[in-house]
Amino acid sequence: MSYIDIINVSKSYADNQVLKNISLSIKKNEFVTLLGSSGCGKTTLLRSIAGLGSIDNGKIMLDSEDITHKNPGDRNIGMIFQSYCLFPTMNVFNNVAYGLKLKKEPESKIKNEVMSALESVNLLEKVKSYPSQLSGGERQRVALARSLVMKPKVLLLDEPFNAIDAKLRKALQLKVKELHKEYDMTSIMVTHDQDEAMIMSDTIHLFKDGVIEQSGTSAELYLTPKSKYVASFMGNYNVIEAEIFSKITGGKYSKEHTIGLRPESIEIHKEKLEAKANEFILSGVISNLIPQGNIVRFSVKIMDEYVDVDVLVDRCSGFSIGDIVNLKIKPDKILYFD
Amino acid sequence: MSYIDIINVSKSYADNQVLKNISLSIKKNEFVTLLGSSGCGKTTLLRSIAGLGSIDNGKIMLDSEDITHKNPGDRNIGMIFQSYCLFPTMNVFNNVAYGLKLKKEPESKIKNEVMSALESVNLLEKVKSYPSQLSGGERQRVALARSLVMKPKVLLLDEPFNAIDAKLRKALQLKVKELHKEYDMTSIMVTHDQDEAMIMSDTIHLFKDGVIEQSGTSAELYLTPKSKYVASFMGNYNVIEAEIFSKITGGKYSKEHTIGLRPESIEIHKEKLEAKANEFILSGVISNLIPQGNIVRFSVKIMDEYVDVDVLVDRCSGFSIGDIVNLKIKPDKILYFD
Amino acid sequence: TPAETTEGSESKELTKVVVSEFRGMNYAAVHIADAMGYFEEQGLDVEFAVYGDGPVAFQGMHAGDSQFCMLSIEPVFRAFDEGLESKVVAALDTTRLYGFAGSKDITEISQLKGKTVFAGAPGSAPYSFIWSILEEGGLNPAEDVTFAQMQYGASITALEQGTIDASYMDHYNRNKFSAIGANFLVDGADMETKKRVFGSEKFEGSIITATKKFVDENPETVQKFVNATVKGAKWLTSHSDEEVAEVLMPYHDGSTKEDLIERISLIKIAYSPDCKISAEGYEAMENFSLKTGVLKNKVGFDNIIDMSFVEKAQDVK
Amino acid sequence: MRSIDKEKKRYFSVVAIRSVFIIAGIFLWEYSASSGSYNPIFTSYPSQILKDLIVFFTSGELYKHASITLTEVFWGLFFGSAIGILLAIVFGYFSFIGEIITPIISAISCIPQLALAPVYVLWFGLGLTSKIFLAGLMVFFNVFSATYGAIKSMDKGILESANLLGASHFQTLRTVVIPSCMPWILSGLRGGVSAALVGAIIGEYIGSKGGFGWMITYSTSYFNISRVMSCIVILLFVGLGLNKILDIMEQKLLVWRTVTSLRMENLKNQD
Amino acid sequence: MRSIDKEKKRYFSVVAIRSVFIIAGIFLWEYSASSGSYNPIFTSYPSQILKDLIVFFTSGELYKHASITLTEVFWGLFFGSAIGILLAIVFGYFSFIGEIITPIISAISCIPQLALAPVYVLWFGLGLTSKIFLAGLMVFFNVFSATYGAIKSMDKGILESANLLGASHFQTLRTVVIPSCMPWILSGLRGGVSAALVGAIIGEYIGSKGGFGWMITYSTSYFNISRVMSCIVILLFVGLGLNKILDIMEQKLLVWRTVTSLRMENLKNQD
Ligand SMILES: Nc1ncnc2c1ncn2[C@@H]1O[C@H](COP(=O)(O)OP(=O)(O)OP(=O)(O)O)[C@@H](O)[C@H]1O
Ligand SMILES: Nc1ncnc2c1ncn2[C@@H]1O[C@H](COP(=O)(O)OP(=O)(O)OP(=O)(O)O)[C@@H](O)[C@H]1O
Ligand SMILES: [Mg+2]
Ligand SMILES: [Mg+2]
Repeated sequence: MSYIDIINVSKSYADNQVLKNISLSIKKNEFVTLLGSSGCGKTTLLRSIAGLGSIDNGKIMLDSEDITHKNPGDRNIGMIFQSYCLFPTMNVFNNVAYGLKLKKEPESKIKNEVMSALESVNLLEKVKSYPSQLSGGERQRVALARSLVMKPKVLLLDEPFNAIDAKLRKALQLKVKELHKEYDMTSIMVTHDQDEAMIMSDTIHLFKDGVIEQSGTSAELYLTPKSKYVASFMGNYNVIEAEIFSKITGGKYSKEHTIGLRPESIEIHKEKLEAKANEFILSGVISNLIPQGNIVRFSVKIMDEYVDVDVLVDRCSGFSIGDIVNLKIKPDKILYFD
Repeated sequence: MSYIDIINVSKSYADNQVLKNISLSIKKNEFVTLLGSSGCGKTTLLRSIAGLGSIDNGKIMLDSEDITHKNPGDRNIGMIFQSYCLFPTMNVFNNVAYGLKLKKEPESKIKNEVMSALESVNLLEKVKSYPSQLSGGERQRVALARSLVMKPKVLLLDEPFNAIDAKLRKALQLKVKELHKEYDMTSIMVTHDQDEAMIMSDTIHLFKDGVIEQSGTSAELYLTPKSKYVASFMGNYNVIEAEIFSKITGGKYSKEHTIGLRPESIEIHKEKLEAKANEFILSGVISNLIPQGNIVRFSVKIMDEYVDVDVLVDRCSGFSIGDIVNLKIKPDKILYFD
Repeated sequence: TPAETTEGSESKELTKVVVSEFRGMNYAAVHIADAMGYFEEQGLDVEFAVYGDGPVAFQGMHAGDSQFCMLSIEPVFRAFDEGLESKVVAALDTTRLYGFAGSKDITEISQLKGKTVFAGAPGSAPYSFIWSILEEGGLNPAEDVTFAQMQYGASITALEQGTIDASYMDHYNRNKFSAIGANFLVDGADMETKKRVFGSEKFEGSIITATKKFVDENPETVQKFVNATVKGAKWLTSHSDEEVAEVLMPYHDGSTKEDLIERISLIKIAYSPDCKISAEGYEAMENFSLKTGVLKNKVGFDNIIDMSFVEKAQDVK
Repeated sequence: MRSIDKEKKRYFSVVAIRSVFIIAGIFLWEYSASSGSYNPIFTSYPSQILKDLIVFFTSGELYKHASITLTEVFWGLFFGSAIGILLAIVFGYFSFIGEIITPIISAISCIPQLALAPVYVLWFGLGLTSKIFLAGLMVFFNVFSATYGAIKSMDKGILESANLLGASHFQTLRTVVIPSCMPWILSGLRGGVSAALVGAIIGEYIGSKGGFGWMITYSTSYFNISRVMSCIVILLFVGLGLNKILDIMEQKLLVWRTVTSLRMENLKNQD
Repeated sequence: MRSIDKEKKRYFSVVAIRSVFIIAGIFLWEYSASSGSYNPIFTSYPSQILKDLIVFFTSGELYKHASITLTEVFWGLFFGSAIGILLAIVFGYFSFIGEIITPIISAISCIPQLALAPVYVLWFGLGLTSKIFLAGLMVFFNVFSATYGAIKSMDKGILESANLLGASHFQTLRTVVIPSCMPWILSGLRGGVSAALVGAIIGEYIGSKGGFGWMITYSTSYFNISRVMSCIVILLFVGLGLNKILDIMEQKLLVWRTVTSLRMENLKNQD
């Protein structure tokens, strides 16, 4: 049984159709991530679910009820806005306490809940500051606390952590996940951070130009992308045209599909290698080497092509720019796109 | 010879001292990243360099000239604001063209440069839109284009990519790096994305509470953090107190230092292992497994402690939650903190 | 209506009456009647409403704001033409003490050809007066002079500055005008000119009026009001300037006693002792209004003047 | 296309409903006057006003008085808004001076100008100057306070951006400050239009040789209420016309702005 | 601490310099009048005004007239701003109605109220009502347009936030709309203070039983300029006092706001 149903929703701004007949089902207590390039309509969709933007066509159902025309305030939906939208006239405490005060909760309860929310976003020192006196990340955390303290049935998060440093972000991701579980929330998050999407979400919906290109768990999207777009969006896939792959394999590859190769699926060796059945062995020169935290990305030049190969930082000693290396590509690691 | 010198700069907001006697030297044509937790004063420092905020004490030198009291407009500094600060009254084209128009460049040149800047941030379709009609990421890209088109001598970037999807972000990072080199810029970037910092910067300065905790290349900070704080900030170090490490190694560890272990430096095996000299072998149970793009992070429970271990996604088949595993920790991978 | 009489009531409740006026020295008799308690004696509780201008006060009365109105007679004529019927029940002066002052270099009316003069609001009594004076002096007012319109209070400034060359002047402001060296083209007290202009020395222009309807429906109230007024007029004309000034003080907030004495001494010659309008005076007023275009048709004494109350009031002690 | 059509439709229905209101009001007025529920001498009534307007126009008097008043209004608006905007900007730069002087300006704006008639005549005589001064002064109060308020509430960030991009003070003003304060300046100007008209008329009350203010006093004292009303009707139309010009300016200058409605349903439909 | 001291210092120097200006102005006036460079009868001069003020006060007249005018001003301010804010909010909700009616309001604000004297007298009589109506009307124009403008320019985002957090229309109004429009409402009220004073005085010109407007007309007709000036001085002080109250409200209500200066150096020093 799905909890939120988005049925054939369309929306245009003037001539620009942002949502193209989108349909989407979200189960109760699911944590869903919307991924997609900047400007593809993620915020627009979230706002439609919250009831903040009108839609041109379609229906939005929540718990089997048509809420398309229901007032946002009556939906029990919480939203963390991309631009925070804090109340500039209230200090941090009052911003966070706002919703609880409206519910006429007892003073002491409000105080407790607000303070514990502020504690979990690490803002206890700023209770009395006004939004104009906060740093970007602090503002985002206030926005987060303001929504979380309400424990809404449905939580919409529009890039909720992007101004927060990695360390605190981890903690907040956990916190949100925890609340999500504890209060049986159904959450929809927009993020540009693939790691975040993978860590947090049960299902990822990948958008492209106002339609959903692929939905699935993070592993599904990562390991079996349906198209070049998904592949290039999700990982750092090497996407190689058939012709070129054929060329660099010395004609060994003869199909007509464009292929996708995850950089970490390629083995890199200094010694000469023997190709087993269906395996490809390519030899090239390391042209660049970019440390990326726990991995190092080698850019290996094969004829005129560059192929990325990822190696854990601790396994890469001994390789340096200019070295001749051999890459081994196993057949089951190759993805074929039309 | 350093190009930008920040000498003993302090700054307080009321009782809150945000910058505590900071000194920093940046060489010409260097690409520097400021890292630090949210609210630690990164924006404040950038604004001081740009001349936008007064400082209480200290001096800022640019190219051996004291610019502490120089008008921001006379510094030839470009800045991408954390909150974009686009001109709401101008459309995208005019926002980007603003600086060039002030320089009284010829019409056609302005048009060319603006269009090419907009092309590189992928906003050609939005030339006529006003900021209020753009998505968050689109706004950030306009802000980026507006500064880049000016080719300033010094470029300050305050979380310039955080609202942009990973794919486009990569391209923009490259573009910025390219311009940085082409126009001999000196760039200072704030980011919360460690990968971004590592990919782009020559030097990273890590802030903590208004002082610089450690400076160095990304590899230095990543591989040889000076303190627990740096370790926990930079990677996803397992930071384990001496006592506990001693306990889980069965008393084999006897020093008094807290230790740091990068998750990818730990080998994970199903089979029993023999410990060589100084090596530690710990055995535990996989309690969780989080896919993070090209790696999978295992959380291994050893007695009552959890240790993170990273494995490339393609090397982790065969492991699942509940499995008993053996971890091998090589002595040279261990960092000791006071 | 507030004018409802409460005859027979033991506690002798007073009938409330509102009088609208454009406060000036001319209406002193009524103020004295009020100050001396003559209205209360008659069973009236009088309240004054001061308007910025006579015609507006008059309209206020017709709109039901007040029962009586004190102003110059011209607007009453004019309104009669427009269909607003009123009855004039008493007059408070016997003649007009309007004056006309020229600037330093103007000594003759004829010198005003091509000049700018101030004559009060168009259509007002002073305006008609100046108009006639100019005609008298051989000018065609419509073409030979420009009538500037301004606040009365600004006239003396304008005259001194040379913005205007001649100005209407209330007689009681005479000394202020002489202080700036103005020439009196027509002195307020100069009866000769006045006779020529008005056709009579008598010109009972400051009057008390009420709507015809009110007079018809509340003759007793009117009678009481007039009784007190006439008594006030008698007191006024039989006491010294100082005594009068003393009594009038509360009605002239912002004026000192010296100011009042000075003004009273200047205009007391015109105070009417009996509040009557003579046939001769009426003739002069009507003709003058016709001549200056305030009136289009003759009104007729009986249609607008009702002297019966004043007549009866003469014997009241 | 679609949304433009919607816009147009909305606009026309607004105008239509407004017209219906006005026409209904006029008919009610006419009816209640002719049915004799009150004496029409005090307020006149539409058909009579129309007749008088025709006379007013054909006699050429309208032209004469209108040209006087409109000249005053025009210059009053011009000087008042120019000086208002200028001073607001100066005080925006030198906020210290601003803090010193604005209370004085507020206080002065509390003086009923009519009371200063002698002073005005003393300073400016009876010519155009006094009316322009008065109209200008009243426009100034409106435009100054609107502009100064807007500048004080401006977003700092865009000033900083402009400065970093190399804009001089003057360029920042022209390209950033004035455009982004424009909504408030225009609203100040709207107040200014009324102020200019009222100021000019009051100026004419204080002293004049012609103009609608003169005409109104003149007609009032002759109980010629239709003429007073004619003047008021003309002033209304002048006001409407000037406001229309401001509407057009608003449409041209404020394309970048989205207007907020407090109702969620309305907010929703605003893209 | 430090920054509070700085604030205080700044405030005192502002007040000091302003006082110096005013006192210098007064001396100049006194001097030029006593040196005979113009006839002081037209404008009076400070020492004479002071003398008159003392008489005015000791005679008890001041109290009498002040209480009349201030009552009118108070109620005018009250009704004018209440209705102004209310209507602005209503039009904020029903923007369609707003679009229909605002041009009518603008047009009406172009009518010089003085010209409508007969109509007011007809409608409201001579009592307090007509003055309160007039003062209130003029306050209304100011407060309405300021508030309506502010609502139209509000940030949509915070309305949406409030709504999502469960605020009803009324709660949104009270907790979000009014606080965030407060800078503009207060600036409208500042204009309203002047408008109320001027409106009350003009009302008294039309017809009254007392008050400063009455006093001014009366004194003017006897060329008693010192008294006129006394009244103006008192009105100035009343205006200053009311503005001071607004200053205090501003300080209390707008703690959240940072004021922008156009000068970079000033901007810099604003934290
Ligand atoms: N105008 C202000 N008034 C008072 N305090 C301020 C003001 N601006 C910033 N601060 C405080 O100064 C500290 C540093 O702010 P800054 O914006 O430099 O942080 P930051 O490092 O950029 O953080 P973030 O990563 O969240 O953007 C914060 O604690 C913030 O609350
Ligand atoms: N008010 C508006 N008027 C016109 N176009 C708009 C408006 N708001 C958004 N758009 C356009 O709609 C598209 C989708 O916007 P949306 O904000 O949903 O993008 P997004 O997916 O959230 O992007 P981002 O990741 O950059 O935030 C964008 O191309 C944007 O330019
Ligand atoms: Mg978005
Ligand atoms: Mg920051």
